[in-house]
Amino acid sequence: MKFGVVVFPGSNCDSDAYHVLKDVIGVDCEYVWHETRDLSDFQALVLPGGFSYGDYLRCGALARFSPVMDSVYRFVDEGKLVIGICNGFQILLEAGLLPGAMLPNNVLEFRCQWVDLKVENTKTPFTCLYEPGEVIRVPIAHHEGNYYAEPDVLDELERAGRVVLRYVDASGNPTLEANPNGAARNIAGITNEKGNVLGLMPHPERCSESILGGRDGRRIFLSMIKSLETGASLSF
Amino acid sequence: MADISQTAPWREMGLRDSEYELIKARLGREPNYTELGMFAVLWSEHCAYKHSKRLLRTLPTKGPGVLVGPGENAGVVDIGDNLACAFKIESHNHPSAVEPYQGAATGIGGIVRDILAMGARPVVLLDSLRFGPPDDPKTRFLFGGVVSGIAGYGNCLGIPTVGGEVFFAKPYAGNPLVNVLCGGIMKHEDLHRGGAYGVGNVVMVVGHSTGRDGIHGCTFASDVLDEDSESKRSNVQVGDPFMEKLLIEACLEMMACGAVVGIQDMGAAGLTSSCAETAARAGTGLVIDVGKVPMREEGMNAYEVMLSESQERMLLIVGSDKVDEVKRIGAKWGLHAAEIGRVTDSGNLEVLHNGNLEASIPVSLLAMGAPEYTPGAREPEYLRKTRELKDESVRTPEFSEMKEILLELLASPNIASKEPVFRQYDYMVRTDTVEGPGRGAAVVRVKGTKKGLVFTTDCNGRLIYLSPKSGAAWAVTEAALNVAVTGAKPLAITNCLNFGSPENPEVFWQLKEAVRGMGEACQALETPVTGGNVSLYNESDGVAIYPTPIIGMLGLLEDIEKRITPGFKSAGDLVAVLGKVWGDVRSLSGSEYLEVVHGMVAGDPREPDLELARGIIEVLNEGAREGVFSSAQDLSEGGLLVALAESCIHGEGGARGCVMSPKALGCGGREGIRADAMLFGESNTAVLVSFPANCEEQVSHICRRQNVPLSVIGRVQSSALAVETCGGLRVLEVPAEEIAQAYSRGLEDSLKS
Amino acid sequence: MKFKGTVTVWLKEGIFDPQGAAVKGSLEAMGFKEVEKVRIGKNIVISLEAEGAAEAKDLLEQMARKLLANPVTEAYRVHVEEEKAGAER
Amino acid sequence: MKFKGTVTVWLKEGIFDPQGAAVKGSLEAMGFKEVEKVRIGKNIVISLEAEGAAEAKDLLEQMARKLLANPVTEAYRVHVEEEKAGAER
Ligand SMILES: Nc1ncnc2c1ncn2[C@@H]1O[C@H](COP(=O)(O)OP(=O)(O)O)[C@@H](O)[C@H]1O
Ligand SMILES: [Mg+2]
Repeated sequence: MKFGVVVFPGSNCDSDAYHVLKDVIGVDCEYVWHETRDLSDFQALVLPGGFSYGDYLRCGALARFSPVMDSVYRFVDEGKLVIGICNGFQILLEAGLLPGAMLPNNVLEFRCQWVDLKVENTKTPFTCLYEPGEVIRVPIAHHEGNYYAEPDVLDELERAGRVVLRYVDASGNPTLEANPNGAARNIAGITNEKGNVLGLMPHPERCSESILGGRDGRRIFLSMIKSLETGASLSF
Repeated sequence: MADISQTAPWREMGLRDSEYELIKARLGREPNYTELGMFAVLWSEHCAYKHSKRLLRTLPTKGPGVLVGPGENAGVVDIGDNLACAFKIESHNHPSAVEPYQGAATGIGGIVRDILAMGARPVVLLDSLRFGPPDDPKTRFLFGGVVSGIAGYGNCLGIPTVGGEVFFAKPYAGNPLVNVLCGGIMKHEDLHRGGAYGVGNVVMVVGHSTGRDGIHGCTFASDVLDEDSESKRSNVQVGDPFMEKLLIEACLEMMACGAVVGIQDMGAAGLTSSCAETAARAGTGLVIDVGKVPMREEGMNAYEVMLSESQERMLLIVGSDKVDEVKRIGAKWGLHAAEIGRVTDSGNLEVLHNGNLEASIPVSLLAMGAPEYTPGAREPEYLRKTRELKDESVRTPEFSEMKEILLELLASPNIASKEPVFRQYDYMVRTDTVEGPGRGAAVVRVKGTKKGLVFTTDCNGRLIYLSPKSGAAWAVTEAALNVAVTGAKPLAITNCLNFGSPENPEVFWQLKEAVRGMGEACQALETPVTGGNVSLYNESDGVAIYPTPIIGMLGLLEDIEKRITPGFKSAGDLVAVLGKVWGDVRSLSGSEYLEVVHGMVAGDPREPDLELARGIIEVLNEGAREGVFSSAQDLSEGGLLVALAESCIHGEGGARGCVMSPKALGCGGREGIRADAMLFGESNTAVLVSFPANCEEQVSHICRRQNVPLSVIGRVQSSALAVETCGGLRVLEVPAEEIAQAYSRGLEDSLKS
Repeated sequence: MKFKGTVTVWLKEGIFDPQGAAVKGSLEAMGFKEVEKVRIGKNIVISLEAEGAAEAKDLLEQMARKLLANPVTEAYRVHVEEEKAGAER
Repeated sequence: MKFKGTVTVWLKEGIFDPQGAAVKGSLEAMGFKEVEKVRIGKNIVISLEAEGAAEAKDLLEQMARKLLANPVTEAYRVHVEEEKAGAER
């Protein structure tokens, strides 16, 4: 089993994701330069955080036209796992692999802080190791994380259990105060219809070791590994 | 072009008549216009340190760990395991005063390239900021722009901004300070230097194209701010952080493949300074053709290309057989990597434009020939007044007022939490930030080792204003104690001397005294100066800023798991002061308390007790190794009571309060002791610690060995901060929530009101 | 022939524009009580070479559709004019 | 009367526009070889109440000068039209 961490020219959380996968968890992992077209070596891909092309124009808008993205579409079609973290999420939205779009944070500022998240669906390949309804602590760091989609799209996401992570308060309620960026319905992470693509604004790779103040994020990666190992059904 | 000696264009360029005469004499001829421009930028105060060089030479710069001292792009310090840390602080004050967002952003860009030039990967940033009063609309504009500029640029680079300072005071109203520190890590063998070595080697420009932006930026930085500054705005440079990120990755790759003989960032004075300095360091010459420099605007002449301060560019000296490799890496990252000339043995910087010789100047004259000035120095008038601080000049508040005072101090923007600032910075990227902003000095792990690097910036301009020598010594001492409370050993400093016009004898006296105080403290604490930056002419409308020599300090934790943190850990732990708390009116000199509560900026701060400070550092180091301390916190703005409050704020679980009695500090009987000075006095060489009661013997043993007074002053409790008098009377009790509220809302509230 | 195209991109009606709201707030605080609504969009000016205005417009439409605007949240309008030699924008 | 003002703000000539440069690069990579230059500015649409067009324009000029444009790096232009009732944008 091999993970690929895609490196766009302005990615800056690529080495963080790589470190967690390779050094902390110990799974096979390689960097994938954005001009690469052959992804056949990999079972899972990470689109890491950062500022892929300076985030000029719109976050993720320019990265979507990187050569690697053609292959990412195919990769997704084949049912392999793709996780887009922060800027990676924004790229997935721009690429149409996930529905909706990102607006600037309603606080009009970059926000770097810890947030509480509720794991709303534990039947995905990314969350199968969490307890249903578990509240976890994970950092965010973004300027455009205000998730937007048309109401009917949101309803469909909710209905199909595709809202996987939500900003909540310490007791698990999706309150206004717990929402750091104005995201529709406190949405922090969603999957595609098939369930093999997860986009999330929070950074699980920043909380996978206790020395960094918590390790709630580690199980996202461990869940992916487990699903790949057991070949568990990728849809739910 | 008209005869140069008739039109005297050097005056506009910022050169004195005498300097022009010197150039003419040393050159043996009249310089042409391009040459004159090159002299003007390199002989500006910003580049040539004309007024400060003599003083800087007096600073201690050597130490066993110093691999590279001042003179290169950044200092480099050994951190063991065959690793080294490059670090340096730099100012971008004037550009930020005029265009705060871009000024601050390009300030980050510049210091990052300095660290990159040493061969290190930049891994941390700290920002040290000074503004006018927060209720001034101009301050809000500057503050907002500067903070978002740092965020906009630094976040994009993926270099965490892990710490810094923000301080508000009137003298900075027209002239804010924006100082940025960058630290980087490298293996010893990756160390690079900014020298144009090897005759025949190729000179290359890597990174952004060159435009007309920022021409004469460093001359601008060497002038006072006035109404004209607005019109000098064409000097504004726009940062492109994405390009800088590419530049970092590309240059590291170019260096890793062994192609790079010498490397230098292009900061102030662009191509002129990078060419002159690299050649001067190597004792060589250069011939370059500016026609080969990638340009973004049409019709640029040699003068413009040589003086442009377009951002995100590096100068590389490359072995001729490696040029293709460098070009290949440049192309991979989508960057220009252009061959523009060669290293020669002529000792001259020869500038061609499409083959025509436009300038030819000995590099030694250009880079090192600027005159040095020792202006007159005179003790400032105002000191006679400010030194007068008598017991009776400050009313001692009743105990019933102390709670309000404490909350007022906690909410004071200089003490309150800076979270509204640092939450805009990505301080976690790279997953090495173990103690981020808001928790004292920053602690960053070094992956692959057990080590941690500790960074802090410190300087209280108010103290320097009242006594430049002891104030500067305090800045060093505070930085060292800040580092040491994590359990780390202070290794070395970098500094940025922000002062007014050196041509004013009172300002020059401040500068001289401050350098003396800094030097003595660095000597005593064995933290050599490895580099820094001088920013003079920080004045507006005839008002100079508080003299502000900002200290950036690097410390090393041998075992990051054994670090000490600022918050209380468990109820019942003993709370103690290591060192000495004066408790008299003099210790209120320049304190936040005196300004906020009594509206006074006065007093004559004592010098720090450096011998004692050394002892305290030893105690903390030893205590950390032995794991005896539960928490440690230095005393700075707000004094002992604010330090206690901070330990409560950072306290864990059921340890968010404490009860203390100043008895052990000797409050009874001693002459001149006052409650407010005991609680809020600042010039104390002391830190606050807590430890389990059963460690008391061990702690006092360590303290005795280091000759450090230990005074147990109280106990950690669950949820309130209380003070008892010597007689055991409870005179103050503040619930933890009230403390946390005041502290967390203070800054935002003061910017809003 | 040279053309100057302007692609104006704005947030669709119905999508809250926090930046616009913040600017409105600031304008009000500065005493501009007359302001009823503020919306902030992008103005992308593209100089390009084309056979004629129709081709230029077509190219710009394509750029807008594919890259310059995000169809989920944004609407756009394209405007083309011939570049006058040496004209200052 | 109601007016719709548009303040267009752009980076002064000679000031580098990294955003525009990056977008140009992407457009080229996408095959739009015809593009010679891209500059990105802001388009601020303000609905306001005023006595007449002249007053509206004057107010907008003031807003632009004081807040909407940064005189150090940006230039602006103001355009006013009467708001047609019920008109989109
Ligand atoms: N501009 C800033 N950027 C990042 N962090 C900051 C900034 N200002 C203050 N901080 C952080 O807030 C905390 C308190 O600041 P200060 O009181 O100056 O620190 P200290 O007591 O450690 O000298 C420190 O951890 C510092 O790093
Ligand atoms: Mg401090």
